[in-house]
This record gives sequence, structure tokens and C-alpha cells, in this order.
Amino acid sequence: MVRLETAIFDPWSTLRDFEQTHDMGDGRSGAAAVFVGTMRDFNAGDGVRRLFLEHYPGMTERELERIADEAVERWPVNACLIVHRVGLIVPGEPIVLTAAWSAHRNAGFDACRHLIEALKHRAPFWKREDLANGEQRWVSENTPA
Amino acid sequence: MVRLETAIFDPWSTLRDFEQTHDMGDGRSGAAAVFVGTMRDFNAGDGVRRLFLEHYPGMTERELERIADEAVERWPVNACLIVHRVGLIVPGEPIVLTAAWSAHRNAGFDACRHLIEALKHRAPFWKREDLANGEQRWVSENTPA
Amino acid sequence: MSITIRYFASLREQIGRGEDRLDAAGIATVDAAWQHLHGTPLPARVLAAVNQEYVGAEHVLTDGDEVAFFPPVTGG
Amino acid sequence: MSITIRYFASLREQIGRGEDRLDAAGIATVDAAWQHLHGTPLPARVLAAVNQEYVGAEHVLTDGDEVAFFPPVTGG
Repeated sequence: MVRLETAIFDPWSTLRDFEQTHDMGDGRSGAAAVFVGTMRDFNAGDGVRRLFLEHYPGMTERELERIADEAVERWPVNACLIVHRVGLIVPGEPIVLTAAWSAHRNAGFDACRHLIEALKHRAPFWKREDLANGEQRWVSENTPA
Repeated sequence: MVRLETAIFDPWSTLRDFEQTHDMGDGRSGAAAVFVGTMRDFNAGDGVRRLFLEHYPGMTERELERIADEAVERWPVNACLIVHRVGLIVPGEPIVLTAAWSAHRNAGFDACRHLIEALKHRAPFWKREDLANGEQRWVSENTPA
Repeated sequence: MSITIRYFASLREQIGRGEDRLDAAGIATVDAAWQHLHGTPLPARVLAAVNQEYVGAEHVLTDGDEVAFFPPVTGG
Repeated sequence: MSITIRYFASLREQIGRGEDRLDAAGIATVDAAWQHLHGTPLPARVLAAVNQEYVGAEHVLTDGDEVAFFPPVTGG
């Protein structure tokens, strides 16, 4: 499942809710691998006060769905979850959550890592930063892994 | 931090509580990588009704501490968490939670994976299964990755 | 032939608008659409999507297509 | 020299008790302690710890040590 969030979300209660409301494979999922990306208060050496996350409504959701489908095709995973924030956010707030449930841990880790790597390379999101010094700038490329 | 749990625990609220009560590096942690292992209802082809998790009080905690310390030494992580269940558990209950917080995602993933791999290879825990057919057996080696 | 062109993020700000419309039967490809509107070949750093799927500059356009141009993505 | 020996999991069940005590000044190593109690060299599949740290079979014992023997670990 993929979801865009326009307001702050708690990744941990999102994960609990997802597990309680989705089929994790009837006792077949022994492993959950999760990544949570949170807004830091610095980037490229500068203090950042606020972030605006733009997206391409429609294409963003479709690209996230494709990424989740790929993970399910490539690894024996029973479920995938991608949640991504859009709009204005401040340091400390979660930006992204990716998770994969599987019978064994390697498939879960590999699928979860694929979700976040593919998202960072392909999903149409763009970050604009409000710096501590008052300037505004678009992030020109993604952060190092 | 490492902790043994004698009763069922919710990994997701454990993570939220840990984040709220521990120093994650003052805005320096942009990434959290998490692994949760849950008891499955089968193992080695057999249905499993119940699991008894034995440990070596004292050494188990020390070995988990060593594993967490190693992760902090080898990767730029700001915090690590290991939680492991002991005693009697039933399918669907979480057995283990490992988590690593870092500025960038690769360090978090690598450290989190180290935590669970090292735990499975070195931490003194032993599983005894109550099978669906009424037999009881000790798990002789760890599950495939 | 009617094509909707959309711009995102820094590219939208540089161009000064979020959308263009083309009614140009002679425009065959994504690159040709960009050339027609902006007078240069599609810059290497500008990504293109047609109907919400990534395409290359030589992708052939069809009546009613939604074409999007945007800078490298920076989500996650 | 007084040494506490502890057994865990399937090994404890096979041996039929969780603990032994050795008061044997002539016992130098972990392997010698096992030999003294069980009449064989330490089996390859049995792991050993002294004072709650993994050690090899040739680890030298000291008065008051806690020695533990156990099967391969299966946590996580």
C-alpha cells in the first residue's frame, strides 16, 4: 500500500495500524524491515528551518505503486508499505516510511532498501528548503545514501 | 540500549517510547532502520503452537550490549536499540526488535542488519518448540536468513 | 493535436508558469515540444513524463497527452 | 580451586542437571573441566563461556570462574 500524508504522521502507529488491518500472510511473515526518514535540521552544511515537499499528484502515487509492485515481484515479501509526507514540514517530522514483511529477514531487508532507494531515485517529489539565514532554495539532488 | 522482555511487547510503541525518551542526536538522525522478528506458526515444515525462549541471564544482556557497542563503533549511528523476548510465546508475537538511528540511510541499514545477524549468531538464546503434533523439540540451528 | 505541458518545482519557477498548452500538429516528440516552447533541445537535467510515466526525449506524442517536465527528484 | 559449571537448553536436558561444581586444583582448561566431568573431549558443537564471555576449549581457568556449556544459539 502507498499513501501520501499532508499532515504530520507517526510512523510507529502507522505500522501498527497497517499490521492490524492488512493480511500479513497468516503467520507466514516472520520478518518486518522498516525505514523511517526524518527531516534533519541541517543539509549541505546549512541550517534548515522548514521544508516544502512538492509532488506530482497522480504520477507520484503511480510511481510509488510501481516501486511497491517491483519489490513484491523481485523478493518473496507478503506486504509492502510506503508512506510519504507532502507539503510544509519542520525538523524532526517524519518524511518517509518504507516497510516490507516477509518470511525471512534477507528478503525483508532487501525489499525495504529497494523501496527507499527506488523512491529517492524515481518518485516525483521535490524539496524546497527555508534556510536558517532566511534564504530559500530547491534541493538540487538527493542526499548521500 | 538493550532489553529483555518477559511478556508480549509492541515493537512500534517501544520504538516511539524510545525515540521520545532518548537522545537521537539533536536533529542529526535523519534515518531509522528497524527489524522486527515475529514468531511464525511453522518451522522446518512443521506447525508450531508455542515457543519457549531460554537465555543465560547476565551473559545474554552483556552479549547484546557488546553487539550494540560494535554497531556504534563500526558505523556512524547515533543510537541503537535491541529488545528480545524470553519465556513462553505464541505465534504472531514479536520475538526481537533491532533498530539503528543515523544521519544517512546506509549506516542505519548496515548497523541494523549487523545487530540482528550478530544477535542470531552470538547472543545466548535457545528456542524449544511445542509442535502441533504434540512433540517438543529444541531448535538445533538458526533459521535461514 | 492538443497537448498539456506541466512544469514542477524549480523548473516551474524558472519558467514562471506551471502549465503550457500546445495545439501543434507538426510536433512529433517530447524533445520537439520543448524546442517549440523554449527554443533549445531538452536539457539533460530535465526529466520528462508522458501521461505520468517517465519517457525519453524521443518519445512520440499523441493527441491529448499530458507531458510533464521537471528537475531531478529529491524525495525520501 | 572452585569452579561453577552451568549447562543450558538441550545440553542441560541431556546431562540431566543445570549445574556442576568442581573443586579440582589439577584442572587447567575449559576442555579439561569437560573431560573431568563427562569423560570426553569438549564436543565441537558445544560452545563454552567463562564469566559470561565466549572462550575456546584451551582457555585457562581461574579460581572462582563460572564456566557455561551450551548448544548453538538460536535466538532472534
